Amino acid sequence: MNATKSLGSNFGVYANQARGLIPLLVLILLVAGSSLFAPGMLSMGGLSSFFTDAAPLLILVVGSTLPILAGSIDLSVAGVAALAGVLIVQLHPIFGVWATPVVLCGAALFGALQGYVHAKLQLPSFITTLATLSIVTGLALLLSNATALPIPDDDSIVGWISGSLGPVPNSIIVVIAVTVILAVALRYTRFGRDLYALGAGERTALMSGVNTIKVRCVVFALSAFCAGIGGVLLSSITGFSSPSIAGNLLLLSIVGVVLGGTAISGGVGGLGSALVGGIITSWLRVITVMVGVAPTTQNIVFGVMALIAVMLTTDRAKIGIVK
Amino acid sequence: MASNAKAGLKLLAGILSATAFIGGILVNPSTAIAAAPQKLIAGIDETASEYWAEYLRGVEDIAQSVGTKATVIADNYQGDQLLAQLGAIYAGGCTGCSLVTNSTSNAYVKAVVERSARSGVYVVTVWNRPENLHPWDTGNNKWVAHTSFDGVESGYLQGMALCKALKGKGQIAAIEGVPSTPPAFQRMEGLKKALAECPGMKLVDTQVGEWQETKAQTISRTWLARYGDSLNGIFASNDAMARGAVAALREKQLNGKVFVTGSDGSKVGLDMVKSGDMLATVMNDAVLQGAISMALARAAAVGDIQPDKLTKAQRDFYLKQQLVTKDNVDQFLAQKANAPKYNYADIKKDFWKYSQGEIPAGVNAAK
Amino acid sequence: MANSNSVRHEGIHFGRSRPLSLKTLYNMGPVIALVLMVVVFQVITGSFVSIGNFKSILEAAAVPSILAVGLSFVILLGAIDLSMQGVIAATSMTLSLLVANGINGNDFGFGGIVIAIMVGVGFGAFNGVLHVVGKTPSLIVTLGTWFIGLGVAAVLFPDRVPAIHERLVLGLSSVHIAGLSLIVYLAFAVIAVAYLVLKYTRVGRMIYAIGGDEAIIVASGLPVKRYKFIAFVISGAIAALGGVVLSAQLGNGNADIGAGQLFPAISAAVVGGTLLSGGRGGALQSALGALMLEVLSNGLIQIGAGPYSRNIISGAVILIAVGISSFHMRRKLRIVK
Amino acid sequence: MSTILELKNVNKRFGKVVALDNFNLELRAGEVLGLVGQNGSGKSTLMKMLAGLQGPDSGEILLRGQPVRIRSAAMATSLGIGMVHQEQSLVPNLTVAENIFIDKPNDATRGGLYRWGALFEAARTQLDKIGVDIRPDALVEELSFAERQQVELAKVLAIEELVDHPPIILFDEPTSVLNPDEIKILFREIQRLRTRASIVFISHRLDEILEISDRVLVMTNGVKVADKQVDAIDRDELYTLMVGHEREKKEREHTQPVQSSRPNPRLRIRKLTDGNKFKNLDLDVAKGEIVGLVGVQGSGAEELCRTIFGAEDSVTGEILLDDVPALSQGPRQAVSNGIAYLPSNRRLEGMLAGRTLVQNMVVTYGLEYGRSRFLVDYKAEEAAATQWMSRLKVKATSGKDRINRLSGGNQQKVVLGKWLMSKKLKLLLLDHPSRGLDPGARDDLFEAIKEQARQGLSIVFVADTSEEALELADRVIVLRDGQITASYDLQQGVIPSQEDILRAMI
Repeated sequence: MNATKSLGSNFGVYANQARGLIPLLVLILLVAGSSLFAPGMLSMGGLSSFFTDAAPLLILVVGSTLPILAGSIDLSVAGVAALAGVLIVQLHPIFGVWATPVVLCGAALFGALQGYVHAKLQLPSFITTLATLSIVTGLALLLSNATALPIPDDDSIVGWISGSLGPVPNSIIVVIAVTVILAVALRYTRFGRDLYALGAGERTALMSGVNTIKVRCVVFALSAFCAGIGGVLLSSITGFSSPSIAGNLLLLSIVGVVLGGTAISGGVGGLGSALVGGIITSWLRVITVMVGVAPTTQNIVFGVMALIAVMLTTDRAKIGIVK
Repeated sequence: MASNAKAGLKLLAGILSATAFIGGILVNPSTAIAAAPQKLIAGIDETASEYWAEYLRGVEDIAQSVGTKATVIADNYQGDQLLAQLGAIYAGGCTGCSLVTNSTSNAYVKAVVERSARSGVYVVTVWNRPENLHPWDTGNNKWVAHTSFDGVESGYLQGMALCKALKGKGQIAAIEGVPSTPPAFQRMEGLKKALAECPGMKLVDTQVGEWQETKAQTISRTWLARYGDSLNGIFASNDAMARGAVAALREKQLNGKVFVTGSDGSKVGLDMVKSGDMLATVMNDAVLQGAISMALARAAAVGDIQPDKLTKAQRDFYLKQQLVTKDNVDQFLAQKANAPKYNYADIKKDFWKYSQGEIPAGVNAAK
Repeated sequence: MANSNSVRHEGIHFGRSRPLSLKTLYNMGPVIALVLMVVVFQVITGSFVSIGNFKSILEAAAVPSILAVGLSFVILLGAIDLSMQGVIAATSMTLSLLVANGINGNDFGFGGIVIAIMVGVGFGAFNGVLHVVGKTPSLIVTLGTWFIGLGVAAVLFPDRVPAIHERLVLGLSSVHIAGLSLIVYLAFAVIAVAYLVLKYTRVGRMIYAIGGDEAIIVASGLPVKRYKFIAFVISGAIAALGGVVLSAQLGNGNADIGAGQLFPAISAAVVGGTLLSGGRGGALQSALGALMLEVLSNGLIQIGAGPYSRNIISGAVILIAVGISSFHMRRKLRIVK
Repeated sequence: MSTILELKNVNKRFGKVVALDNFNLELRAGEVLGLVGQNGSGKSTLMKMLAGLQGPDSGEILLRGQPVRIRSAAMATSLGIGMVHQEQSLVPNLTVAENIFIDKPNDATRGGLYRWGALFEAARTQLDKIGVDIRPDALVEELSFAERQQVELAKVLAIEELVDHPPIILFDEPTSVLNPDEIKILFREIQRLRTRASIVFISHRLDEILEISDRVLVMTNGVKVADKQVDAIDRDELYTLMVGHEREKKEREHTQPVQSSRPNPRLRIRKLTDGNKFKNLDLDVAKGEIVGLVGVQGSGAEELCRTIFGAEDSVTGEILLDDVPALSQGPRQAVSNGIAYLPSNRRLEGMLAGRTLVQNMVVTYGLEYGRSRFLVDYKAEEAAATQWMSRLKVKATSGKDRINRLSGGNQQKVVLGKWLMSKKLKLLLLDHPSRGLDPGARDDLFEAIKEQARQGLSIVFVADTSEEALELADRVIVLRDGQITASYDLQQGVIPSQEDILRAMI
């Protein structure tokens, strides 16, 4: 431990700042390398469609970064995203255009509740959210009778999101907007400060008068809220809602968070780099196609590349014992 | 301590990247994305599946016969993955390319078609199509056609086979596929139709096996515990789940005694029909489906057909399928052993030679 | 998630010992819950309690309990192993292509099984090295190997499903003793061995110790890395064994065979009383948890709950079960992540 | 006496910091070597080196004349070098027996197979050696703190069995967390040991050093400044050598004469009960008064502070702060009531490890310096934090340093500063404030605390030793088994002797 500490001390603050840039470097290398094979990827159209497809994952990554910063984890995001999509269709008859905002608020409430159960009953977030995952998935299947339903054409919010501002898809604008707002909140509000304190040393935070339960609730509310947005984005891409629409986004979002240099143990990381991590992940998903390796190997390539990226991006100086 | 850890790290990263590199070399980079126009693209749900492997064989036959090689993308049943990969392929510009794909679920069909249409890619979809979307009303004629197999008929054929084997009397249970996919609920529809015609045969329970062997096995086990000998037949919506059911029966030495039906006509399915473990399956010729679909898309891309000039029956149709029982199983096994090699020229003579007619309205909406 | 318990015990003002009777009662929690479930289902269905049904529950619980037990070795460290489904897939394909099968001429018999298990060992070792030497969180390492495992299976997959003809393998599920397939007995064997290893060997005790307070073990100069590595290898090997058994049940290799095995296994471990924070619980608890979940799902099918509502109910039940069984541990200053 | 262990020109540096500078040391057979020095003087580094946790950059270590490289703690153990740590080094979820033999080969665990019966037997004999009656099969987490300390001792003494020659045993501030009884036991053990072992003993309590050791060695910044036989040196001399300057004899000066029986005291506690830790406790603390709590482990002193801070679980009774009910449900509520708490376990409950000094300072009250209650004003709060750090004489290059890199004393100051930053603080609770601090740092800290009292802040602290209580407090309160057994108002000139206090404690 001691050596590690002194190592951290030598570089001091600047090293830490530099560390934050590593995910970005990885991304640049990745893009540069792969676009040798598929230069078209960097064309306006290419990027615009890439980001359209990446948007849902990105917002999920940003969302699930928050609980991980607090040392918890939220496995229910993909389920919430799917349920949100389904509810938008189900609730449309009642709320009309307002279905989306209503659903998003609902998601936030659900998240808050989940955070409360986790923090108040002192159940590990892993198992709590695992259980809620199965609950929301069940709900989504039940409500939709497991069928894909078209998003009503007069749902102007989803409609707008599916559009684009010049070459820039509106969906990515939404993602960036949300990320910026959250990042500002993290930096300039009591919540942000408490969140990082929680991640750095929860017991100390508690003994310093931080309302850990409240912070947990907010954190999970936000992550569920982002998941909800993710569901909306997915629906806006497909024009449909389906209980299976979010698929394996859960695993990808975790990969994304970690590639963003956020320590699973909490306290270390930020939303900007989370976004970068998300982009890396989405890029890795299509890299096999760009480089043109056979589809049979795509899981291997994804796994290996992800591991390499993680090796490069995890900051070991700050993590004492790695679990 | 930290230092040697760092060293170990470098080593690891090195090893890993090496692996990745070799992994890349192993597989032919010839399919790498150059901005080659008129590329043939085939989207499949997974590589580790007999059905999709055969389907690809059909696609490759056509590709070879027109002197090229198909670009294959697998989406692992993730619609968003499919979209992202298509995006990557279209990025370099892909006007005049042709795509055949299953969009993993109804939810993604619209997105796939419109994305392709925008890039000037001709699409033929298989299996999944939402009820109210048709090639002629979406994707301004870049959506050439949609091909599928008649799930209602398949379910009906299986049901009647069971009825016949049970001499019109007995209890059966059904395992459904992923309920949101047309083949799943269509086959259940067909079963209901058969049940109506076979009053003596009772459906005691329906469970969702999501096309998966293992799930079907667990479900069947529970049934055997619950109904014991009073269960005479198991209706499985595909061969994989039928295999699961048979596996469960085998544990109780009941295989062959309790009748099991499936659909697809997979090798193992046929083998089990021959061995008597399975009563019947329905032959869906994946190779044929791949070949014809690819050919249609290609034809539109090179202008051999004008989609807007085609009739609805030519743009939204079922392919032929047949019930396989012990009596006729050998012929199909033979066909598996040496599948006919398709080529574009032959199919071009009559794309609809194997058509079983237009897909009727309403079948793609879950009841 | 990880550091929670090192925190819980350092505080000198907590963890006062409680009356033993109460303690044992707490440990009995899962058993009580199990009995309760059985009673409830019996009352509702009237037919739940029957030799036949119990047999089928055991059959169904065999594989999940094997997997949960394997996972426990890593969870006891306070780490996690998500690679299970990938390992199972890879194993299943390897096995079905090495023993007598319907695709190629191979017929390595028992050797094939051994090699298949070695594949699991390999994955476990890979996880171990990356986690221990690479100092990378187990969660993400094993997530990566999960994908790799699936990929390996995909690469190995021949054009058509490889049916297994090997008697040794098929026998596992077809040979019955006292109405139970060999798989059930195998499961019992695995549980027993795992229990003995964890209680009577240095490796086992060290796994507990590391879960209890890793920093101390490191400071004592004990080979922590070695023990962690071993734990991951064991976990991989047992996952592979699970793959073999699953393939035996199906009678053929399958690349999706592992689908949906991981999360139930984790839930089983936790519900049974093996804490994710490490150092608590063990093989018996995890196996018990697996049994509980199997009783639950079987019961829900018996009472005819729809497939979707089953998700909801089982999720709720898990939450409640864990909530109740850990309620007595709540403290103002307790940290749970 | 023959030399057992010898260090020759040993050097060790961390980055710019020199921990050991051409250090030489001789440890003779059967002697107790007292080692003193301020924090950061290199004591701990030396210990870690001997215990195999760190290697020297240069220089050599000779064990019985043979040069050795102690690569790991396990190797140190096998060489017969054992260390009693400042914090406990027991694994909570293992049995006592396992803990005793965890780092030693043993017949009962030969071949990696555990024969529990034999193991418990072996542990039993070790425990009997120090005459404690603890079940070897009990889980450590079920033991009381004191019991754990005894197990700790047994664990180290078990080294005797390993080696045929006398072992070397290092005690790193073992007494800082012990109560007088336990210290007696420990010293008895050490006396018993000196016949067949060599001992290095570190403590900040100079009297202890002088009492137990034959020879004392003083270190500052990695060099030996003195090496004397105990009879050739006295306490003040020792202090001067170690701190570098004369110890100014402070007169007990006080702001205003405060009577504990004031009509409306700042803090009023009635019938406070916390499970079986203490019952129906009454206590008043006046504005600007410093109350020192003295009591052995488990006397309820620490629990009292934690209860007032809302950190204990089952509490009943009444607490009034400025006549406002203030029985806090949790630390957060206590904080909003204007109560601050300096925990004894700094690493766990005091610092945000890995965060900077400023970040640690502002975590609780930073927003008081912002324009609004919700928005952070970095400039303002950083200015405030830096100002406080300089007021508390925190030695650090910049506020951007990570707190882990500071010495214990400076860390403690930062944690204290976190609370003092508040503008509306009423009551300050200090749980063993000087634990692990060297005399110099300790005096700084006490100065700061007195300063606060003069400002009118009420202070309750749990004293490490009775001298400490007498030095700092206006009123000393002695607890035993959750009851107040004595109360001395030093203001009224009632100065008890240490014997009085000790008698009240036990």
